[in-house]
Amino acid sequence: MNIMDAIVLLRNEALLTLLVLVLIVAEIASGDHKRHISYIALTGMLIISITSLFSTDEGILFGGMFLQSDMTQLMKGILNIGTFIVILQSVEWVSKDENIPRTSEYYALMISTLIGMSFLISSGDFIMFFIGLELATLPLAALASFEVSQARSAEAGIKMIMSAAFSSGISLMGISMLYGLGGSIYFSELSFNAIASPMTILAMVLFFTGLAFKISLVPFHFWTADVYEGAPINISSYFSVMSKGAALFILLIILMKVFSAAIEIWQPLIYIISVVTMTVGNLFALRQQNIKRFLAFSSIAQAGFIVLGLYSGDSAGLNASVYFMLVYVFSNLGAFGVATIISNKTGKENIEDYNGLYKTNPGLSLVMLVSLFSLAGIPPLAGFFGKFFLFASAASQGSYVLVLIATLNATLSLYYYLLVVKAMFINGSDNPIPTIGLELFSKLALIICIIGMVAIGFFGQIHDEIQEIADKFL
Amino acid sequence: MIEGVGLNHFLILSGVVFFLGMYGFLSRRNMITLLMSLELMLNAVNINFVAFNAYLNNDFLQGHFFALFIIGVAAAEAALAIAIIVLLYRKFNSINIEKSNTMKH
Amino acid sequence: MNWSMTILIPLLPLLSFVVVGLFGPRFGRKISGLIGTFSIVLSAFISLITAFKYFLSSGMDGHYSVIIPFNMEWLRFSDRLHIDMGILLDPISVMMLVVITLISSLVHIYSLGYMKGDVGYERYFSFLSLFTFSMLGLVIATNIFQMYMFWELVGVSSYLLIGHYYDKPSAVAASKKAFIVTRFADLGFLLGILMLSYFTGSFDFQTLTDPDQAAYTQNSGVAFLGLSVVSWALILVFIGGAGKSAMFPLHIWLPDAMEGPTPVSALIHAATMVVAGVYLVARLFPLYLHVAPDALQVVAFTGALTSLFAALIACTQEDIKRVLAYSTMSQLGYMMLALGVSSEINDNLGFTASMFHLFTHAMFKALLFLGAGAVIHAVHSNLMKDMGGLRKLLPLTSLTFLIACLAISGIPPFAGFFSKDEILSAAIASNKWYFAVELLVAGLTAYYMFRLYFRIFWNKQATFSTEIHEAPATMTIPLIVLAALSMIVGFIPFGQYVSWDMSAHHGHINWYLALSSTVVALLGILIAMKRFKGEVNPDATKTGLYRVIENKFYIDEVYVAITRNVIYKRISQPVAWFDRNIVDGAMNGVAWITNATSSRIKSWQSGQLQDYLLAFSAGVVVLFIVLMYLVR
Amino acid sequence: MLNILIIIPLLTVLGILFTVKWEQVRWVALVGMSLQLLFSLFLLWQFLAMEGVSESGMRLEESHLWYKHLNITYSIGIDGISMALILLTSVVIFSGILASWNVETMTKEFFLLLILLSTGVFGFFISLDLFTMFLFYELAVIPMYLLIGIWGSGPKEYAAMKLTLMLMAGSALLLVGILGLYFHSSTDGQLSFHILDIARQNIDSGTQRWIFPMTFIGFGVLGALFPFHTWSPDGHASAPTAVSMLHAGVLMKLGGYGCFRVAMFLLPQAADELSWIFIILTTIGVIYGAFGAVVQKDLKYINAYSSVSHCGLVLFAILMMNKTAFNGAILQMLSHGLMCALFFGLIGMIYARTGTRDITKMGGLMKVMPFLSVSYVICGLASLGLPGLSGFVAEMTIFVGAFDHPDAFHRISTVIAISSIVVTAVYVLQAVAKMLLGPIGEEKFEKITDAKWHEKLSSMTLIIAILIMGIIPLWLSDMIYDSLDLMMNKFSTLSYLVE
Amino acid sequence: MESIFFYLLALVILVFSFLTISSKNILRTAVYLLFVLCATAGIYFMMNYNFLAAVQLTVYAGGIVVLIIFSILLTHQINTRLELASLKKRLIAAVISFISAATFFWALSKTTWPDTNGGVADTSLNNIGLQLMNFGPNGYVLPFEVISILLLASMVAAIIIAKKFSHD
Repeated sequence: MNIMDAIVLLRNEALLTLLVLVLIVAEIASGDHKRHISYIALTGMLIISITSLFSTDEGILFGGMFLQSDMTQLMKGILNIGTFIVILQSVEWVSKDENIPRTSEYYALMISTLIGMSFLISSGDFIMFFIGLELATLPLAALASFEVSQARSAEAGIKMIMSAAFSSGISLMGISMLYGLGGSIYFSELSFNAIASPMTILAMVLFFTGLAFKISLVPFHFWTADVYEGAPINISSYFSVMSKGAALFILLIILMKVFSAAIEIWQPLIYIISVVTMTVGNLFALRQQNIKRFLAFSSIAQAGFIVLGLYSGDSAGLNASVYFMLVYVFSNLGAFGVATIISNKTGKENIEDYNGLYKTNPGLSLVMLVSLFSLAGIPPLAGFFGKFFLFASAASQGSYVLVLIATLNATLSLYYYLLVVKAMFINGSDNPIPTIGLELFSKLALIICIIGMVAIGFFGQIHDEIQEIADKFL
Repeated sequence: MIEGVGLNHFLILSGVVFFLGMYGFLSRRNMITLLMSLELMLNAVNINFVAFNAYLNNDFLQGHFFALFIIGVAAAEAALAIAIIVLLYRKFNSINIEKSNTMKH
Repeated sequence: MNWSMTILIPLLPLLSFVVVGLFGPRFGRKISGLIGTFSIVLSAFISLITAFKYFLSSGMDGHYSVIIPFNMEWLRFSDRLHIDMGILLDPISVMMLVVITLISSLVHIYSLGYMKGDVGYERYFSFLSLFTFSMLGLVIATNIFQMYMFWELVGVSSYLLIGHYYDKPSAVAASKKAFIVTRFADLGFLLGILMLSYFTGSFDFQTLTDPDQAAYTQNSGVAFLGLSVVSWALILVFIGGAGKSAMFPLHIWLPDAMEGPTPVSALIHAATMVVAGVYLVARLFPLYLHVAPDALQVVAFTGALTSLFAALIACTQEDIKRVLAYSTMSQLGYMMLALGVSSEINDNLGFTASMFHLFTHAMFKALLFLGAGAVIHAVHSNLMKDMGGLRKLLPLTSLTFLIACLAISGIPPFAGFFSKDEILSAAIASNKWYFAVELLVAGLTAYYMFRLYFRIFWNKQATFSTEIHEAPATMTIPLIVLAALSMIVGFIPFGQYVSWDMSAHHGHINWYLALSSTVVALLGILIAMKRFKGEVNPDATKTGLYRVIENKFYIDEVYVAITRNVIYKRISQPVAWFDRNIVDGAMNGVAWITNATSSRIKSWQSGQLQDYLLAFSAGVVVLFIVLMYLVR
Repeated sequence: MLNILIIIPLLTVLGILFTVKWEQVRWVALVGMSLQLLFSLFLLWQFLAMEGVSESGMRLEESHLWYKHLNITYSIGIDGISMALILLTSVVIFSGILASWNVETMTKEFFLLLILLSTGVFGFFISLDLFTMFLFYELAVIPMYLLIGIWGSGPKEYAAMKLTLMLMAGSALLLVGILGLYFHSSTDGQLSFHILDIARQNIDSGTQRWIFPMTFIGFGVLGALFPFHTWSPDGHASAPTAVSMLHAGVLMKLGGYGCFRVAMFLLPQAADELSWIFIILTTIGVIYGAFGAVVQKDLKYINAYSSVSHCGLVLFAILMMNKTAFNGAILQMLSHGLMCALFFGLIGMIYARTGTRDITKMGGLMKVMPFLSVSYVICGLASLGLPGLSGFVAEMTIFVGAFDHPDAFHRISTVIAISSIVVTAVYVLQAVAKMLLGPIGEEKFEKITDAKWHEKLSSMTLIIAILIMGIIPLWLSDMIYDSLDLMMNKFSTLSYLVE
Repeated sequence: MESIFFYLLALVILVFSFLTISSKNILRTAVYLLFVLCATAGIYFMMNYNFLAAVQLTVYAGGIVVLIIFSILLTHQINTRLELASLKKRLIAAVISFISAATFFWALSKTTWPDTNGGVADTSLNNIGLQLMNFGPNGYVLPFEVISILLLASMVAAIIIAKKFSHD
């Protein structure tokens, strides 16, 4: 293979790695002007995001360890855009006095996880899968405990890394069994002579937990809320979208492509997990006081919806999941963006503190409103379309009971989203959050999110395009 | 491949070690011992990979390399975990895992 | 012949209603009153012309035909069922047109004086016009649904007029009661209509009253409780009529309705609206007669019972308008009875008699009410104990009142004599008991009317706070006109014009009956004169039975008990409670359970990392086991 | 052309967004909605002028492919039924704007949400595609939460939440039903969300049997189907005037219309088999709502329960499954929409003056505010079915239609439903008597002034509509009646159904 | 002969594993873990995976365990006797671990492993080195590179966490 072609196929990973290196160098070069590092990170991510919009050739590199196609490129693109937004939202926080000395580390770590995700998505064998997963996880634990002055940040870090380590241990056990049963670490060479044998099922379940942990599917989700609460809020938002998204994408690829023959095993698995996840996530979310915990549980419930797309196991389901993820990036980052700004400016993170927010900060409240409604799946926001396609893909398998449970859960989720809306718009407060002047980047991030949420649904072409990619992919 | 020793013997060994490690991880209080339990689990997995490689897929060294990379990752993991444990120790003055439960419900 | 003029008869009052209703306050009192009066007088004029034309020209050959000068589709239900709006002229409707417009004009004129100084003057006239319009629409209805519509409109205008003094709680309560009771009865009417139309596929009177059509012959078998479906339908329709015509036990609203202004009582609750029930039965009479004679039995029995019952109560009441109200009920009972006993045996004399009595009764009862109005206008009280010896102060009123009393008592040659005589002869031909009852009622009628008369105009002179003087001309002229009418209308050969088969019949007076009824009436008058001409102590004669009757047999109390205790306390309140606590409770319960579950499982998120991982491990095992179970 | 129905409100929303002064906001809203009303009238004129019905039964059809893969289209079109409801909506929103002339807190947001809501309603009525229909349905429901929550009164948060959640739970069922329909819309070839496409397909009865309850209950929740009506009393009681008007007047019609267009039209066989369950429920609802209203003291509760009763009648009529009853159902929607809007509008105006909605605390208001009182009485009379007003036309059509079923079950339920009109009279007159008549309740009431111009205009618009419908119903009834052929054709395939 | 040696090592691994999770002295725990790791390396040697065994010894035994011991010192745990968790917790952990293990072994007992052995892979250092640098099939240059990023990131991460900042 031509080296240039290889680089083009690897462009995302290569550029990201380059960006990390530039950031580290910049750390040395910047001296006192640390804020410039933020601009570098921003520019870099913007460029990478734009490059990821272009379609790519199908390609297999490194003897099958790296697979690239339009689908993986699309997934990476979604993650890139999400990361770009997160970085936009982070600038303000990173520029705080206590964080600014570690600016480049912050971005370097974040982008290195993105590299991990990128390799994870493109992985063609279990080794790359494992290393990608770890690379996508481990630096995040450090980022979770980034606020070294905060005890709960450290606690978040330890919970994150311990859970992650445990889960990767369990998952590795499963992988080792799959290796034994399938005879290869390459996805393309795996072959099972008895798919429904107990060991295959056990191995699959064990393997599945590693990703379920990342996606925060019940009952592997418990770390989520604590870590989201303790971690710096930008990291929480990164967790809730990127980390989740990457794991979801690779799960989609593996289940639908690699284990497509084993659908009889994982279809019921997805059924159970999806129902349990959305129900438990919702039940927990409706009593949360802290906005980060609240969004954590909400994202767990959302994860329950997302895996509905897996259920059908066909390209429509893949499309639905990816499409929803795209929408979810904007919706969740919109909500987190508002929470970030408020937390950064006032340090307030409780839903109670949001009382009367609309009076003082109408703009922020509206963004929050739109984001929450999009998450809840209210038309004409993009979240509605996303959910609809997920439900439709599940219904295409005739599992209307599953869809019914999901739609009822969507109603339940509306309840707690409305609680926040109520706090902002209806409740009065003696001590409301003062009017906040928005910084350019934060504002920009919110605007991107709003545009995403409002516009995506109206353009059916996006969905159709993804469908074509998905058809080609499977 | 060892003469006279079946694949299942390896698997039983690794299984026992894995679940002992799991028990340790779930029941001990000191974070460092937790970490050690984790190493037990990873070690057990390594044994698995090696055994499968040797007994079933001896054409290539896939299991062998997998184990190698697991060791590498385990090292990184351990290093990071220890850094966080040290940080935590500074905050809580304890490395009892049960003490770090300020965030719940 | 061109009958298109008739469309103006209902339209003029409608116009007056709209104009006065919308612009009344702008126009001022005087003009509003005049517009209302003028339009109805004009309408009366057209009605009279129509009547002359109809009876004199159309019925030359002794048979009257049905004329429909105007009919237009108003609402289509299905391909066969549709409501039309139209005008149907036949003897009874033309007769009714005359009665209504005539009485209404007189009442309008009377009201010009009576209501002078009232706050709601314009409102009053607009509603009066509305009522007249509705009543006219009712009688000229070409189909039963049109009749039902105007029936309802009549009910609502009655409601509005009874509640004219709306700041008086008793008036408000009375209007409400009137509406609801008649509404309840209308439910029967509506169901009856639906049943009839279901079988016949039409609302049209002409189709409906054709007893030979297949629908009736097919459904004449016993369906429910020994009666055929059509009988039931007709009984239901009759319930509607009974409600409007204040038949026992749906009569309770009528006495209370006297809370309205007296001219309203005269027009609506004596002369026109209350006879709508009778008119309804008369309208469907061929059907009753041929298809459901058993329903006709019900009509007769109800009529007889009501006439007796009301007459008894009328003897005990102290409020003059209430006496008149019960008297109206009693007379309506007469009419119903007459319809009920009408049969082939005596050439359906009952039908003619009923209509005749309706006609004469309208005259003298309106007169009575208007007279009573004049008295009340002078005395500012409704109660007999505040009156007495008024014959000198109100000579004209006294005289006209006397004429009316004589008319209603059936003393020849006043109008009531003739019609009542026909009813009695119809009754005796059918059932002796009915005759006996009616004879008794005739006596009672004479008794209570003269009790009224003597206590108002004779008796001892009461003391009055203000000066008593005769009413203004606008009020006395109608009195005089009506008195004159009460004297002469009896001589109209009614049978020639109005009969069940629309052909002319020659009635003749049964002199034995006439004699007996006159004697009974005179007897009643004598007793009344003896007891009430001089001073009376009203408390002296009250025995137990008297009290029961005075309290109207406690029917009102029974109703109150039913509505308050059963409908309100046993149905509505439990329903409301059920809704709040069970249905709503269930919905809130779902929310509560969700919340409770949420707080129950809150402890899962214990903050202990190892607990999380325990759940993690347990989850793996459980998932594996479940999958093993599901996959294999 | 139908797009204009959506474009006008959206432009109005934009206009409001860029308006600065709150006094101007309401004018922008009023102008927008006046245009909408005029356009609806123009549309009506066009509609009536159009000769003959196209093959599909719809007119002014338009269709744009939206999501190719799922074959989701943006398809719009109207028949007589939607035309009637569009008229209703534009009348009600017009008078709703006028009725909320005095909203001073967050005026901009109020009108914005209100008009957004109406956009959803218009969109719903013209949609021929289940997906867009559902989209507009939710769009119409959600602004309700904020409208009640922010501008409401009493336990508004609770009421708003209950209302939203119950309606959304309904739409959860509905969504499943819609997906079920979609995946059975074709046995081979392209699946479709288009109503007319689905209607061409004979879905097997086993499938119909589970989709029918889903869609019927889903829409029925909004149509106040017993026992899922409990959002209605609290919701209406707490909502601000214009919202109550719009909600009771228009939004509840979405439920009835949906039941009609989706549940009955697309699933005739199941409708026939399962209608007995829902007939029982709706019959209970009709009589139950009426009795529930009798004991209420709060005006809004009275009308909320009365809505349960009247809307129950709509669903009841729909379930009777013959042309007359269908016609009656649509007429009842219109009638109830108009008078309920008027009721709530008047209640709002009265409440603004008296400061109470408890009828036992009022009295004699007829003296101090004759205009409002007379309007209230007219509305009450319309509600109890007085001829010449809209209620009569609708109710009678329903009763005549319902009576067309000869079997005892339908008969008995019809008789029970009919008897509700007596109870209606009771509570209407009771309220009128206690509130408007009698001596003046409190001294402070004597200083009350009568309606302002905007209130008068608001009420008069509705009263005139009620009168037009009550006095000359034939054109309306015929317009609806002729559009029912499409529906009846679908039913005629069921040989055992009576026409 | 080899099998006896294997069982011996296996016994060592099992015993010291058990001691690792049950010992109350943290330093001893670390030492027991070291034994386990070394014994595992012994097994690798026996299987002719010499490079892996060496890495096991250097990275695992030499690196990680030392790191752990350092951390014990850093957190002043050297003399503390480890307190046991509550009986309930240990019991639940034991039950769940036991059930997990039981399921695992049950599944294991039901399994026949597919034998795809063809030849014998070359485990010489030379070959391993070649494979590690190879980017064809069964070449591991990509994971090798990526793990370097991982290690770099971990290093950066560990530094920013553990480093004391001036204002801390």
